[in-house]
Amino acid sequence: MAVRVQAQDFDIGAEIAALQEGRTDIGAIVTFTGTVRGTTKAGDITSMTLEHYPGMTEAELGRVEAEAHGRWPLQGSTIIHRIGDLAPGENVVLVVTASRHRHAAFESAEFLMDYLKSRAPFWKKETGTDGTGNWVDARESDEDALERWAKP
Amino acid sequence: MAVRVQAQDFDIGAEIAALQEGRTDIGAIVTFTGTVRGTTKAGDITSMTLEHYPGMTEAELGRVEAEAHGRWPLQGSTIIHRIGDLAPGENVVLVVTASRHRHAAFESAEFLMDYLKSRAPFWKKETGTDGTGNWVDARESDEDALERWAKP
Amino acid sequence: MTTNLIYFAWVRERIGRSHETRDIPDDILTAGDLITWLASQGEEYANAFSNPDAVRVAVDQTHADHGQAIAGAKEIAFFPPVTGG
Amino acid sequence: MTTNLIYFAWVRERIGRSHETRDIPDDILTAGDLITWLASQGEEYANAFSNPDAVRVAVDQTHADHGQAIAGAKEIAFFPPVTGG
Repeated sequence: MAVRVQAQDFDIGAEIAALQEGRTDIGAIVTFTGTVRGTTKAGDITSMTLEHYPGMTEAELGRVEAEAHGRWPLQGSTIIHRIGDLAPGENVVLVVTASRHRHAAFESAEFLMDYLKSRAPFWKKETGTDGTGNWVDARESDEDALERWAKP
Repeated sequence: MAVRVQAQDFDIGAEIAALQEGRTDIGAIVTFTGTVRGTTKAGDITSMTLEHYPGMTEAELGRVEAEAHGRWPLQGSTIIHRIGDLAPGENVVLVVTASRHRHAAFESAEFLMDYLKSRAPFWKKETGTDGTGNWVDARESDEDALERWAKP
Repeated sequence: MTTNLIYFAWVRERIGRSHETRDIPDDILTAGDLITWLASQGEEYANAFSNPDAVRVAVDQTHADHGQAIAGAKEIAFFPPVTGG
Repeated sequence: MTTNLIYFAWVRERIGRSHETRDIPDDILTAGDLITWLASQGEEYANAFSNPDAVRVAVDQTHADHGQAIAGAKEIAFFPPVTGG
């Protein structure tokens, strides 16, 4: 289990290799990479700025990751979220999950992303081509996405 | 869209970069990597041999990929499956999907893997630590996994 | 009660500062009470908290409802719904 | 009808060859008929096709049911359920 909040980019291949190193009990690895789109609801943007709540971010991501390990038999997981100014096309977030079988790896990666989107204290501000800044609104669909993970 | 059947390993980071190159309209990239486990139902193994049906394999993977593009708004996808002798820990299969939003990327990657597992003509033979070869049995759960993709 | 208050995103921009230490009156019991009280502390606060439902709260770095008691809190943060990922 | 037959995995191992060209009698209409007929072509074929339900068929590189007609097929393949991925 690992959680990192950083300005610099990440290397997806290296993160997968780190989870696999020295072990042969993993059968399935899923990665999710979120990237900055150049065109959003607000129009074309020149950059995306990620603000976060130092301390709480790491704590919240750690809680979400521990919850995933309680729900699925995972052999490893990594969550990396970038902060600062990012250009269109750049990576924003990486989630990696490793398990014996594919369904656990897929489901836990989706779970981590759904929770991260609604719980981790990050805020995105877009800068439009005219230079104006615009805080991105939370999407109701992200809150809805959590419902399927509610325990019966 | 790309389908490759090859003996050599693949580079996940390079495959992602190839899908992203020169575009800023992608927001979500999911990868699934299947790897050889050193211990299976049959016990410890020293290698896994992948046999396939040349021609039909590529055709079947191409059909499955086209079906995924018909169901989800994908901006790119890649399917790579290795053949030949593989050691525990080595990569077997890679699926990459790219879309604007995460649910399409996750769902299409799962769909591709579920269909690949039940439709693509590959067969695995394990070699045990005692040297005996053993063809891997198909899992009923793989056939079951297709049911959720049945159109109403 | 002396408490550190922290603001993020447009809450921070509207108030014009990222954090401050405040002496909070004893009759402010919940996070919601604190929002109402802060809204009375000047034009920039009134602006930031004009729609209390749009503001999320974390008490000591844990998500909290507006009804949550704040007694003993060392750090209370106010921010819009999160939009990372 | 002269048709190329292809075998994979344990079907191939039991028969002892990966492919062959066969002249198939005219009264063999479906993939299932062909399996029954092949099972009569010697001990190795009887062994490979002892449980027809365990054998999958592809006609001209497309998955086929045992009931599918094989008239005009150029290439018919027999193999166990697939196990890739």
